[in-house]
Amino acid sequence: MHAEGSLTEFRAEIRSWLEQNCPQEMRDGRITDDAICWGGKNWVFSSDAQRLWLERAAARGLTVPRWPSEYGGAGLSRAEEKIFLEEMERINARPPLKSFGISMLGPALLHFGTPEQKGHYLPQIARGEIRWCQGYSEPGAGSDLASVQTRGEDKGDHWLVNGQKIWTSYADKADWIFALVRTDRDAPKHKGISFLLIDMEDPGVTTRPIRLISGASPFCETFFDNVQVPKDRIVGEENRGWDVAKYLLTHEREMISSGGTGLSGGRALGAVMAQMAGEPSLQDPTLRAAAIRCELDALATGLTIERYKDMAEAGNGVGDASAMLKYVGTELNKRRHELIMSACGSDALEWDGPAGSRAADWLRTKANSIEGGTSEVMLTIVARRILGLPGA
Amino acid sequence: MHAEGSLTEFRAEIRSWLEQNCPQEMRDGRITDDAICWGGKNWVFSSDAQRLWLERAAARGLTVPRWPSEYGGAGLSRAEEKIFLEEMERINARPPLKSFGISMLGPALLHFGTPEQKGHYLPQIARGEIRWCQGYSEPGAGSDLASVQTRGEDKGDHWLVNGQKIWTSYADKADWIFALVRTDRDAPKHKGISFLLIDMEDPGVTTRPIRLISGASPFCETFFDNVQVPKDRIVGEENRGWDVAKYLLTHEREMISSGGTGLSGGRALGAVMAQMAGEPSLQDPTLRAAAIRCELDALATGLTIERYKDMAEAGNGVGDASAMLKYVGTELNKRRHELIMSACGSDALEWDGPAGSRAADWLRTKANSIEGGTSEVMLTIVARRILGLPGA
Amino acid sequence: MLADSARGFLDDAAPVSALRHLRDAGRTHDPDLWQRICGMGWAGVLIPEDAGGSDMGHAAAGMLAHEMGRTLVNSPFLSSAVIAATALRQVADARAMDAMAAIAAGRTTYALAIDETHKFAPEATAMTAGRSGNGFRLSGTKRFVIDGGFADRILVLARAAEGLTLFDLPADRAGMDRTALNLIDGRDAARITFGNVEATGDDVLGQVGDAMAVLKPALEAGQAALAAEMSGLAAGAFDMTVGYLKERKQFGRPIGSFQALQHRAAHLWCEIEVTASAVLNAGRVLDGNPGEAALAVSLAKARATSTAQLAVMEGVQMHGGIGMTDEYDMGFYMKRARVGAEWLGDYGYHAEQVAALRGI
Amino acid sequence: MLADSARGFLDDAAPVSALRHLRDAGRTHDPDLWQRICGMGWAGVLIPEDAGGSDMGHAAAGMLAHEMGRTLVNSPFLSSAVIAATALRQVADARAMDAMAAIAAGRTTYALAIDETHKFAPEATAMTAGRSGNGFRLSGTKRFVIDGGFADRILVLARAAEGLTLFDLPADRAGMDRTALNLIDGRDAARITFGNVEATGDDVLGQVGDAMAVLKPALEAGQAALAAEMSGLAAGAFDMTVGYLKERKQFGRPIGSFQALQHRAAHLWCEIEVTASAVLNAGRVLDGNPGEAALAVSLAKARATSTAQLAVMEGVQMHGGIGMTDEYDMGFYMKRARVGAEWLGDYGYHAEQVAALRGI
Repeated sequence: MHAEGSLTEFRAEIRSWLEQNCPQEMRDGRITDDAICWGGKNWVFSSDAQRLWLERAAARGLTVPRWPSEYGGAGLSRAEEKIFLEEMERINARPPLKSFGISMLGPALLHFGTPEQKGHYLPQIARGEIRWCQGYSEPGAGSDLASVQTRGEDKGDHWLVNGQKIWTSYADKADWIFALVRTDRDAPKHKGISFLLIDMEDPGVTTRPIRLISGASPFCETFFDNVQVPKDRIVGEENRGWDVAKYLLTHEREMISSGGTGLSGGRALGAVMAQMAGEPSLQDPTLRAAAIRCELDALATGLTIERYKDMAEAGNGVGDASAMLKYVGTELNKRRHELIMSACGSDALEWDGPAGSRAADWLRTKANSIEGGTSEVMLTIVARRILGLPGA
Repeated sequence: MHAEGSLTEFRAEIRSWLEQNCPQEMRDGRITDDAICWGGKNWVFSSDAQRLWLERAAARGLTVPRWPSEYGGAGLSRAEEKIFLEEMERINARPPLKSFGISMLGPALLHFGTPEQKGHYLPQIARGEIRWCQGYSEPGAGSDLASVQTRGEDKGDHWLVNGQKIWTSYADKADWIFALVRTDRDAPKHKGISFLLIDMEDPGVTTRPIRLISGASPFCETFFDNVQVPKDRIVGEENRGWDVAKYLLTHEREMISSGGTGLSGGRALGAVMAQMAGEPSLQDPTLRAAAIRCELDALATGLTIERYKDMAEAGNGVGDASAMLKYVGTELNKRRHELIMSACGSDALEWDGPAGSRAADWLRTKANSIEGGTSEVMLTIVARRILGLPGA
Repeated sequence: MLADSARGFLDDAAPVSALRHLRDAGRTHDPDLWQRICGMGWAGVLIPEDAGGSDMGHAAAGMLAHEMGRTLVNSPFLSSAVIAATALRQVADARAMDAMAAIAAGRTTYALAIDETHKFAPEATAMTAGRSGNGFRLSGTKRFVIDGGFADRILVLARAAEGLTLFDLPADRAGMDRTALNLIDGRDAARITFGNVEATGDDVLGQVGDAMAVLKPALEAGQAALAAEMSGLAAGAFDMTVGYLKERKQFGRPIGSFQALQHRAAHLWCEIEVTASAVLNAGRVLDGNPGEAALAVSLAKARATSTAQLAVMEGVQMHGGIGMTDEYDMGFYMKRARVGAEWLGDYGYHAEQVAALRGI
Repeated sequence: MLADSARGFLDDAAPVSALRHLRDAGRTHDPDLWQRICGMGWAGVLIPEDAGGSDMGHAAAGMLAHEMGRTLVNSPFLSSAVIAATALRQVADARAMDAMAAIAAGRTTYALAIDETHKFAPEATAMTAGRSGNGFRLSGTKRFVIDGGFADRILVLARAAEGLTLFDLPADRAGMDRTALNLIDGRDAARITFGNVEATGDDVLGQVGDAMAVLKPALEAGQAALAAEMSGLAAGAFDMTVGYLKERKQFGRPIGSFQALQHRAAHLWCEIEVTASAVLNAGRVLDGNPGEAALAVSLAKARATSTAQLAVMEGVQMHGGIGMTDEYDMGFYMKRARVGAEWLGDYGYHAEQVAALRGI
């Protein structure tokens, strides 16, 4: 941990680095999925600036600021990372890279991976060279993620994988998938699963996009037909993949939860709504009262995410409380988009009109409280594991 | 059923009767528990007008307008009853008599009673000569009303009753109690209960008031110590008392549910709140928005109670839907009193101040969603019996 | 009885899949379906028998709208058979009787052009109807004209020197520029720009400067029927959800056996029942005491809006991932609920109407 | 550590049963308990070391208030040690330092007389402070003066010709007529009538006409500590409820195993956690950046009000009949939550503050 003085120094240093290295075009504050570089073998940069920004940030370790430098990170402390993010926000910089490798697989590899796996995969993730997707859910399993039917037969030097995954976001664009596979059919539900890394170019892997009520979606179905997965592509122990999955779910929940809050310095929902509606301020008293309540909740939820990150840093960990963050954040985000739709009125009801994307954004939020564990599952986790309420 | 024309005649007739018979003092619109005559052996009339009003109404059958005239009623149809109530409201008349005999035991006796029981008890109830209380709940049983421990041993010509009841409203003022007693300890929970009528003056019956968070309350605990109950004081068959209890609970729920709504012609909540607060209109936009929503819900709930009464009249019965009416009405009443407390601000926080009764009223509403079956039990009834959702 | 036969007809002629086919074909209106509906006599439900209608009244119209809401029927029933028919009926001169006869027979469809901003606010109408000789020239833009992309005639609200005035114009009148737009629920809505459109005194429905005498009853009829449609929508989404709760198994049991979902489903059913009372009451009051219907109508529309939104939100959430897929019908209910929420005044608008009428 | 020792002390010295005994004895204040609390040094938590305080700051004061909220401690901590101490500290002249020393040592208690109607609205103060020679004459009535029935000194807000002015008066100043009232939560509150009460320039705290320079920080400190107290109250009620859910059996199982109650308890816990963040943040901002604390403070008070009310409503409902009995403590939590909701600005007041600061 830096002392107060050296944090001030760090801020000056990072500010100056950003000034020199973040291309002007990347300072437009756009943080939606379509504006950001996701990396991967087939990535087509939208501009030279986007390529340059990724290369410079990766070289400085700032695509994964908290990771150790040996794996391509900048080795920042939590306090330094906060400063980095504040300075990024100050100049409205886009993140240089976004990926499930950074937000999900990376933390799991850092925790469960072999030295060889860490040395091989992490730097590639940090440089945006491979793009990952996740293979958890299966058709018909819904919230019961441990209900894994995809089979991995032990064939000596490899597993032979057959089955199907659903809700694999961006599988059609990913290079690799991390997937839960049943490797022991006789063991109890949670004890026979392994966590495998599979190259999407391996023979027998196919994928197909899913159309959602919000229109085209990043979600896919992915099929495995006699796919051969070498034995060194397992994370954690054989048949203990559920431990890895649980660990990783925690990170996913934290990521989804923050969708609903924005930064505390961000713009107020009420102002956003009024502007979208083309009004000087919200005219409808009912809507205004709801917007104020949502604003209160958003500010307090943002503070809660920060507080839990600080606790995690202090070594207390977030653990099961990630279920709370996920529940609160996603329900808030749904409310927020309901209010935005109300404020925009009929403007937001035309697919092809100037505000047509509002409706797609709104519908998309309905998945927030389903993906990565439903709100109901989150509440059960809180009730059972945190509050210690008894099972039925 | 009257045709339209004869209903008009009926209205004229009842209006004229009310004009001649309802004492001026009884036209002040007061309908709270303390203003109304509850009858019974020990009743002390608050005024000659109160006595006169009871006597005249009873003579005309209008304390129980829907009951057959042979049992002291006026034999009115549902449509006629509506007209009677409208005409009562028009002149702000107090009801002449209120009692659990009318609202609860009476309907059960009409349905399950022997001719002797009907002929004996119903006219006394209609004339306000005996006051009843109910003995359902027992300590520790809570929502599980069938968890009856009070025992009735068969002693040939009588049952010997021992045990304890709780939440027996006004037991300290009642003449008789109708109580659930376990008469077969080996039968399944719901199959060994009988529904007995017990004279509170019988040796071995004692009662004690319960103090609530809202202060003094109508609730009591009632104890039975070797009470001898003659065999002809059972309603329905031996060990089938649960059928009677269920029937009666339906009536109780309907009664509690209407607490939250008031008549559709009544004053708007928002206006009531503003007046209580001493403001020309509600100043706080948040509070005003909540008051409007509550008003919408109250109007719609009032219409729903009317609709279900009409359906019951048309022979479709209310049945399990009484659980819906109870749930909706009581939750609404709680919201309403929360809003009234907010509107009154610090005025309502002083026990001894001019608005001190507001706090007691508010606290009292918290019992609405517990007594007569909790909201949770009501929701389960709706889910299982109306929606047909499966058990665990 | 009416409800049963309506449901039987619609299950056959216009299940939710019909809306899907229409949308997938890139269309927003199905003239054949509308002819079949007219064949059932529904277009004349509010039209006098002299004009070929069945004159069954607003309670019956609400019942039909409720059933159409259940399966998300895409038709100009509200625009033509409820709103336009009620407006024309307020005038009921020879021309209006002819127009009603044309609606009842399915020969003419109408749309109401009233909104000018993103919200419903008829009193704030800015579109002008300036005097020009014996007639008028209309200038301005109307938005969110439901069924306006294909309707034969348009009812247009504009501001004349004498006050708000309602015009009944053919949709092909020179100077009217229509842009049809796809709404998120697959329905048709148009933006219509009026560039000095000429209108005569004959085009005025009712009196110049007194649009509300004609429009207020028409709006109330439309709002009540829309509330009924939304209560039907809520019931349809709810039935689908309860069916799913019974059939879908997770963690080894039907998900409908989980108490938390049971209580939420039960709460939702209670909301639907309470809203149904408000909707039925609105129809009854419009039939029995039309001059005093404003409170009943706004109560119904406000409650129906809230209830339908709760029903579709719970519907999607309880269906889990499958509810989010376009293959599943729940998304259609969600989108239609949102459009219904906005049309003819949103929750906040009607809440304020109730507040004003109840002195809050 | 501070929290643990505070909890240990309070479990012994001031459990909820202490409030019950006080109430049953017909009393609204326990001077012995207050002396013990002062002995712990808590009265000096916001007072400079020079004046005998520990100067631990607002985060620490909030922590203590949180723990006192857990067991519903009835004491003048907020009135004296938070609000009055913060007001005096803004002035910090010799007299103010003496006054702070007297608070820290437990020799003097204070109350804040600010409300004049049923709602908190300091800017609308009507009480007058007319000039009279070199001094003032105060006329008007103050209501809902928490701890005002026994406090030694009263801070009074009045309107002078120059603007709002804060006076620091002994409670026995001639012309002040105090009526002590029992609040529903067992606390003391007074109505105080000022009939031409004489005050000198020395009685003014801060500058004439500039009360807010002194009062605004004091109010913010009080609101933040009250929010902390209410978050503690919510946590106390919640713990009692979860304990009951685990222990109480019905239909043959612990009621805490019913999923609907589990989800409601879990939701409530989430609300409590989110509110805790807002409360902690308010203390931190008051310590670190006191000039910019308005948003953080109003956020904390608004959230704490909502959360405490949810916690007590769920607490009573989940306890069933027993929760309604006076023998059980849940009712005390419910009553205190209601008083805390109103004091120093209710939800609506603070929601509007946030709206103004965030441009809504």
